[in-house]
Amino acid sequence: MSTCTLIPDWCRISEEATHSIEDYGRGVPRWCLGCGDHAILAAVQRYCRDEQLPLEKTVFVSGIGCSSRFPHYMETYGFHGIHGRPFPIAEGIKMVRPDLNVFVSTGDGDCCSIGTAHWIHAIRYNMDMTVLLHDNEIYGLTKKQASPTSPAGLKTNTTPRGSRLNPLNPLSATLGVANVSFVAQAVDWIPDLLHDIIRMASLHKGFSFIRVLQRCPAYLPTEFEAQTRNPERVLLLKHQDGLTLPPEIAQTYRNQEEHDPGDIHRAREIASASDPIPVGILYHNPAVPCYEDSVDRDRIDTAETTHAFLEQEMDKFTIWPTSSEARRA
Amino acid sequence: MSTCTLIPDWCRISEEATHSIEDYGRGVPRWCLGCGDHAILAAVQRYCRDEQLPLEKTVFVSGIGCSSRFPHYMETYGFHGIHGRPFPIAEGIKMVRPDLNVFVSTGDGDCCSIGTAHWIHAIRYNMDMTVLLHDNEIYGLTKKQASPTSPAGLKTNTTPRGSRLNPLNPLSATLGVANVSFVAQAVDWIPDLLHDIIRMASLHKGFSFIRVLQRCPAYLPTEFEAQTRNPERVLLLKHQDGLTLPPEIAQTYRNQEEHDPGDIHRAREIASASDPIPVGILYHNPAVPCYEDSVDRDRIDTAETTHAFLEQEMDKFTIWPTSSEARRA
Amino acid sequence: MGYGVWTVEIIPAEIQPPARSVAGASGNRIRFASNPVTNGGDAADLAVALNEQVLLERLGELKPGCMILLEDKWRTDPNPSIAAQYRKTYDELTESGFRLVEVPMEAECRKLVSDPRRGKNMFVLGLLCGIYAFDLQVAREQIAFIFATKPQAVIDANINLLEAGYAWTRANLEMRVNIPATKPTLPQLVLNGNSAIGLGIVASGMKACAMYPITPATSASHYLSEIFEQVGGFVHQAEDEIAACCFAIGASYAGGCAVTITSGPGYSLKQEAIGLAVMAEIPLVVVNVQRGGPSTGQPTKVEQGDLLATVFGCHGDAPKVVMAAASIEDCFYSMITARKIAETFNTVVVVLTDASIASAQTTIPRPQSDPAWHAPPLDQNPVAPGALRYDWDSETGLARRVIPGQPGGMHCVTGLAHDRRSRVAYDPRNNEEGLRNRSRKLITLQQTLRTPAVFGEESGDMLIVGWGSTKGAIEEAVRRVRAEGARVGALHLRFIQPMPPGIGEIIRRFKRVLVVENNWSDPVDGAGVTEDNRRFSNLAWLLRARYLVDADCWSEVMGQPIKPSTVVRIIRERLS
Amino acid sequence: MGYGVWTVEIIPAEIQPPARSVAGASGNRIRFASNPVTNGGDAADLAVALNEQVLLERLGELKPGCMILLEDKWRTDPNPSIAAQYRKTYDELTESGFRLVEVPMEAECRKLVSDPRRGKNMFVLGLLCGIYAFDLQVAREQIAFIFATKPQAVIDANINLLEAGYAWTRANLEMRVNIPATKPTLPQLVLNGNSAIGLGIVASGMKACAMYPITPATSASHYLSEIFEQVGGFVHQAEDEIAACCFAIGASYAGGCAVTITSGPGYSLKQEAIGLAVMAEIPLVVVNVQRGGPSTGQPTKVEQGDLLATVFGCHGDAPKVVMAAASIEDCFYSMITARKIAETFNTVVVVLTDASIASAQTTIPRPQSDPAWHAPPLDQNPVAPGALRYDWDSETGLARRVIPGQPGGMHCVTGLAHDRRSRVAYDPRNNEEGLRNRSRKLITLQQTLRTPAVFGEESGDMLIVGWGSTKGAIEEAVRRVRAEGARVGALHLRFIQPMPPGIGEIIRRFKRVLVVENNWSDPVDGAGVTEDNRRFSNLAWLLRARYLVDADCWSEVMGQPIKPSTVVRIIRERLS
Ligand SMILES: Cc1ncc(C[n+]2csc(CCOP(=O)(O)OP(=O)(O)O)c2C)c(N)n1
Ligand SMILES: Cc1ncc(C[n+]2csc(CCOP(=O)(O)OP(=O)(O)O)c2C)c(N)n1
Ligand code: SF4
Ligand code: SF4
Ligand SMILES: [Mg+2]
Ligand SMILES: [Mg+2]
Repeated sequence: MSTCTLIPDWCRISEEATHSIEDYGRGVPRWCLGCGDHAILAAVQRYCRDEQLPLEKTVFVSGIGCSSRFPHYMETYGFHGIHGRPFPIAEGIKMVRPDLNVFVSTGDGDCCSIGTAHWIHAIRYNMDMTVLLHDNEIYGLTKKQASPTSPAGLKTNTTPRGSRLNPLNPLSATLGVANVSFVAQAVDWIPDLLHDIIRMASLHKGFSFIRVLQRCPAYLPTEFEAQTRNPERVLLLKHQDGLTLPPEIAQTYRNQEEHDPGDIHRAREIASASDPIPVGILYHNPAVPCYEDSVDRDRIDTAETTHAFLEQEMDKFTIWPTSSEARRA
Repeated sequence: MSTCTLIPDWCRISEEATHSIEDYGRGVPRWCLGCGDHAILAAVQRYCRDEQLPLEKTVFVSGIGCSSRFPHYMETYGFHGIHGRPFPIAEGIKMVRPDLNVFVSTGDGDCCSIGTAHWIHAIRYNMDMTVLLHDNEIYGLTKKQASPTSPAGLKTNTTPRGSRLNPLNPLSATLGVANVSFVAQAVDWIPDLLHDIIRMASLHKGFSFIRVLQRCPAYLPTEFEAQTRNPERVLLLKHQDGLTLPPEIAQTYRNQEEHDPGDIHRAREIASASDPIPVGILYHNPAVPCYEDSVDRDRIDTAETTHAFLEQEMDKFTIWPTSSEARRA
Repeated sequence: MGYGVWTVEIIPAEIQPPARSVAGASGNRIRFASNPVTNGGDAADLAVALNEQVLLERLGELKPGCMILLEDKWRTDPNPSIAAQYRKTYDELTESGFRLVEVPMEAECRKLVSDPRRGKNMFVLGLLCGIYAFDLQVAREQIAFIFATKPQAVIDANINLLEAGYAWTRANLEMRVNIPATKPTLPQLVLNGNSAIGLGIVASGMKACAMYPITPATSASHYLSEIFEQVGGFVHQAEDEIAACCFAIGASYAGGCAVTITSGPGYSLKQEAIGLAVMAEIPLVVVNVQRGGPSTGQPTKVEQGDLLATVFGCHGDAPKVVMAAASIEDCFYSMITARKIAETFNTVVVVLTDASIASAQTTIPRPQSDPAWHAPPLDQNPVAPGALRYDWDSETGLARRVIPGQPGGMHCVTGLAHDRRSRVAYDPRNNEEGLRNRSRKLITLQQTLRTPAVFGEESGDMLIVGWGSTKGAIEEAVRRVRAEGARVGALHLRFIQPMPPGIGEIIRRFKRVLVVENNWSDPVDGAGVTEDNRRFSNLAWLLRARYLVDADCWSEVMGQPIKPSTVVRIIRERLS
Repeated sequence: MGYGVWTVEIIPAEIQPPARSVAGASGNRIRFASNPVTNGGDAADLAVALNEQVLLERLGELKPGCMILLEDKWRTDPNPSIAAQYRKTYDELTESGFRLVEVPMEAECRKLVSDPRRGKNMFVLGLLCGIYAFDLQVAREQIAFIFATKPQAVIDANINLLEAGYAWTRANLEMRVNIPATKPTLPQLVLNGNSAIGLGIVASGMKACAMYPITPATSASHYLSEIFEQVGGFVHQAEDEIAACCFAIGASYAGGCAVTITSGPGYSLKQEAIGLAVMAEIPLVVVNVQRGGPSTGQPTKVEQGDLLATVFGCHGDAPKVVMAAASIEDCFYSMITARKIAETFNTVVVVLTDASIASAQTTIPRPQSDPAWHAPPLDQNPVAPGALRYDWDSETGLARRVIPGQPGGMHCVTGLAHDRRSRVAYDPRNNEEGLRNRSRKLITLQQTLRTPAVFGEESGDMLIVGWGSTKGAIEEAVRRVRAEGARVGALHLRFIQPMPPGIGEIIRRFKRVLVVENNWSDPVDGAGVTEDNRRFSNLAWLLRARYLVDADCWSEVMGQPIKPSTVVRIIRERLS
């Protein structure tokens, strides 16, 4: 008996399902109680289960930070790299192995501070991967220093008299970069939307950038308090080409905007807003080509073809013992 | 006798003038014949003369590239640094010495490739400096590799079958970053506007970003040919708060738009356009605070005050020989 | 008060290790004595544990048979598996010979306060005051001092807990230890190494610090961020380590002398920019608070693995000064010395410390502040016409410093090969001249260094050579083996590049040389290890190469400070 | 055809040096002989100059009294100062003993073509064919071959110019030099070092190259960009060197073995990422085409200054394999060896070359392509249940490689200290185990290396030790001094970390050891230089430290390949 009609279409559970949510988890996450990273992990694992992503064909890549511990908690392949460099590592993987599902987990320091150059260029490369920016607006792992997304005036260990700068807006910045193809914002405290956004991001072929506003109770315990309490301070973006809101969600969060993800100008305006917090798909352009597709993947290369090519290439540099042969190339 | 009424107000030559244009130059530039960098150098030297910038109070900072040789050709202080890092060097200078006039010359590889992180963060710091992005859409010094701003399909030494990616748009990217305060575009072949834009940029207190489309006859001889030939393919931005067009220019370049530099949304739209090439001030917000101003500059620190402070600070860690003194701190 | 003391915070490496877990142990190691204490010492004589699990990974740090004061509440925990775990561990530890004393900490505290979790530490302090016969009045005064800004009720509650602990000891425990305090005659500072660096930076007169957060270096910048602006200084948190280093270079070029503070991975990233400062002859102080490597390694753990990367890590010939702080006190003074050398020699000075002194606290004699410490004021005097930027002195290799704002001094510094006017010059002569003078500066500095004093025997069977944070432990070990009659001396290097004169002579006075450091070396008896392939420890490479002495090395990578007793053991082994 | 040949392009360091300027000299140095030529040689026997100015900076490269064929058109230049300059220089050079022959190149060419600037080179070729009695027919055929895609008129014009030059020599010059060509029996490749690297990468079976442009490394990537996709490879120009290195690491992790190509400043930037690959045991090939340093230094010039930065440059203990290509042929084969070692040992292999072989061309025997060169196909087989990612073999230190896509092999690699399952583990035991096994891999590799053969005397008065590109010049020098009776041998190192077995033994067979390299060392007789402070050349540090031999060093930083005659001079000096 198929149960397909009973569950929303994003949830492709069927009799063939062989992996449970638990199958995707590994170990006990070492995040603080109440840390938003737990919710992100849960949403990702749920999505993996829904899609039945093969464990061995999926790679989670990260940098360094609390959030970058993510791959350790997935029973897939993982690459916990160095601070700020998850993107180039993920790009190398995807270029060589377009058959793999590639996810990137990165923090606001990892991505928007030390990793800025790679982030901006990853957008431009538009390789097919799903990116979760765990934006807790603080350096968690190193214990409370200002991050580029920290609110102005925030007192941290490196800004004891308050952060001096307005925060960088990762959405606006992303939307300014050539080849941008998918930009969304989610919040850790609305897990269903988080899940839906991850799903849409993963279905998009290209560089799918999701900024997740993530609570860090350890160092910014009150940062999103108002927004978690008051649904009015969240603005849901919906559209037939974007997010369709589950009814319960639509009822709780009345603040909604019909936004066409194809409209980059409006997307940039929305991105600039922080109160209410926009949640949903800001921008989506399925037509942007992927860098990895610029290579001919149809050819079959074997030791023999390589060998033959090498001989042919060497011919070009060869001087043969008799001068008439010199012209063979 | 004052000649002030006879010359445009941007040209503050007066009897007090002590430096001629030649005074600002040093040596013979080692750029190719017809290289756009010559025009940029000329415009900057002219501006320096107009403003009579004191040679010893002015610092030109650069990275590595053809364009980054710039400081060697100015008879001011100069810092020809390492590839991609002119911004942090300039920031360190300005933070310690806000009394200095700081200019940055950088290339499209220097700024938009290896220097991306510093560029994006320099925008956010919004320190008072004038930035010239010599955008020739190619790596000049290393002899013709694709740069992030190279047009798609361009054949270079690293992209022999054509560049695979759409170019990064430095204007759009800059306009996506928090604290952006001044963004303009100039072209090397309209020297008067180039000069005027440099002047407006320098007068702005904050991070003034000028992208100069710069011809590289050595490696991209035809890149801006059409635009240099046909004034219709340039769009001049004018506004009472922006550029006022000299009459000869206004007559030659009939394609004009009244654009309010305070309008960031329209600025972003304009930035996206490449044909016709927008020239002028895209965005200007004089209200963004400068990072260097977050420090109290009024205090006077002497060896004595430092000494006194050190004593006071050590008191906090001190255990005095008798326990009653322990509470002195 | 009046004790020598050394405390080390035990910080879990994970942000949120599971409660009651082995990995979750946080706490404090305290060593104290009548005399000054220079290191964290060996196994503990006494442990206090709020749960039994935290003990498990750290039994090696306890003396056999040592007393353990253990919170007893877990014995009756409602969760039967926790209670069982407790009993099992209790029994095992008792069997292993530890003297376990169950203390009803929670129960006793609950008599006085509603949330005993927030008061237990005071109760424990009372327990310890009872055992060590501390003057309770001093403790009371200190509590009042620490909570001076809090309501009187808070002070009272804490004093009550203290007294309750004291009373409990007196009523229930036999053990008393009397460590006589010596009355200090001079004021002392209680500092950890990172605060000492912060304070030293202020004392040096530097005015700019650029950094990017990284454990265990960051806390130096935290402290500096709090105070620096009060003396006209500034801490810049840059977007990454490369930017931090370049910002500092810019700040130094513009007239200050700036410092950038980092740890291993950040140091690797700065290599290129450090080369620029060397090439352009811009003063720069770099602090590397080493941690466990390679790569991200062990961020919170102790290691001295970056010495060779500091000396040799930059492409091309980039001679820089490399110093290592041998103590917490040294952290303070090395900042003053580093700034002075950086500005005198117009070059890069790297100061190496490590996690073992960065976060350990001790008392040091309060420095006598000296006006000569501070940087000179900004020079904005005109430069004489015709003066050359790099007027390298043929004797010393030193060149003038010219600062923007100085009329007539205009020039363009560059990382390219350049001539004396700082113009790009690729010809062999100019290139050779630049390399020669930059290298010569180290010779000049070397000639001014003093041969370090040998600790212990001036000649004999074995010389132990160390550098950086291990000084206290090595010298303590040497003291102990000498007491057993061994003819051993110790040499400790603060300057590693250049190395002070006279080292070779000292080395040759001993039959054997053993380098002891906290980093990797192939063990001399490891499988397949031969003299042809053995990878030596960092300093051993340098000593062997320079003095052609068959310096053996012993090193460990335990993520912990080297213990005096370990050094004692190694010396005994190698001597026998 | 049938000559040994070595050509070096002379490229001005500036993009646009002024015309007729000293800095503007561009050209070609050609050395040829009956036998194979291994280096650029000494001073020139013959020079051709299109203006007199380009000669000025390079007189040291001309043999005293050598013949200079000089374009004469400047003598009558309409600009009187140019004409005066020409005459003055002409007279001075003649006085200094050079044999100047004025050749009316422009005038002769103008008889045949309208724009003589585009034809002069053919005319000069004709001149040289006349002097060296080359077979004009071969030259004609080669012209036809090179311009095969051009109209016949172009071919004819060029051949006419060639013949005109030939005729001019025959009519006006006495000088004839006959260098007999040996008939080669095997096919030869004409290659420069960077093309050899590109070709070697293809031969190795690597499929990904990530790079960021930097002189003098870039041209290897240029060549690879042109051909790589035809064998399923890909060249990624990354946004910077750090990204390039990480991209290569990702590509290797995912199943290929990738290479990243750079020069000094880029290598410094990659240090941190290289440490990650070492720590996580991911195969990676890094090519560093060295250039003049430090900092931006001399981008187009020759130097071997990055050896110690390669061996020691990364924070923490990051043991990697370091090889150096000793010739252009080596550039090809070292790519194949490097890929194999990287994948066998799951580690980083750095191959050092430098500007002197990167852009010099020579003939090498055409390699016999071997299927064993190529990388094995992607392993996607299931991993046995319970298998550990780092199942370090206790003998060899080697661990399995597991590639994404392999069912059952799922794990998370990390740059943090980790256990055998690749889980984060900070405890001392796991940390020590990882360090030990990563270091042991070098021992394992070392045991498989062959002791390099000594060139020249097997024992005697002096052993010259070199590495990398200097092999040809050093061995030529040794050949010459041996002919004078000196008892000298030469040892050349291709593997520098680990160093092959048997080196110490070789060294001890000689009375003195002199390391010759192209980088900085304080001259032994420099002012203030003592054994206590001398900074040795790169390889000298390593040999001294390992073999405790008082290895002297001689090195230079002229931005030029070391000349055989220079080495001869140094050997003679040190032996006397
Ligand atoms: C090269 C380098 N620099 C600095 C660090 C120290 N470091 C580790 S995580 C981190 C930032 C963490 O902040 P974020 O990326 O926002 O992640 P979070 O912990 O908040 O999830 C830093 C600075 C490092 N490991 N490597
Ligand atoms: C760390 C480092 N990487 C690479 C280089 C080589 N390099 C010098 S200039 C340059 C790019 C030049 O392009 P651009 O910035 O656009 O300047 P242009 O020459 O076009 O003015 C590169 C890659 C270098 N000097 N240092
Ligand atoms: S410190 Fe913050 S981000 Fe890190 S685990 Fe704790 S709550 Fe989460
Ligand atoms: S290569 Fe291009 S950018 Fe460089 S100097 Fe020549 S024309 Fe200008
Ligand atoms: Mg964060
Ligand atoms: Mg460019």
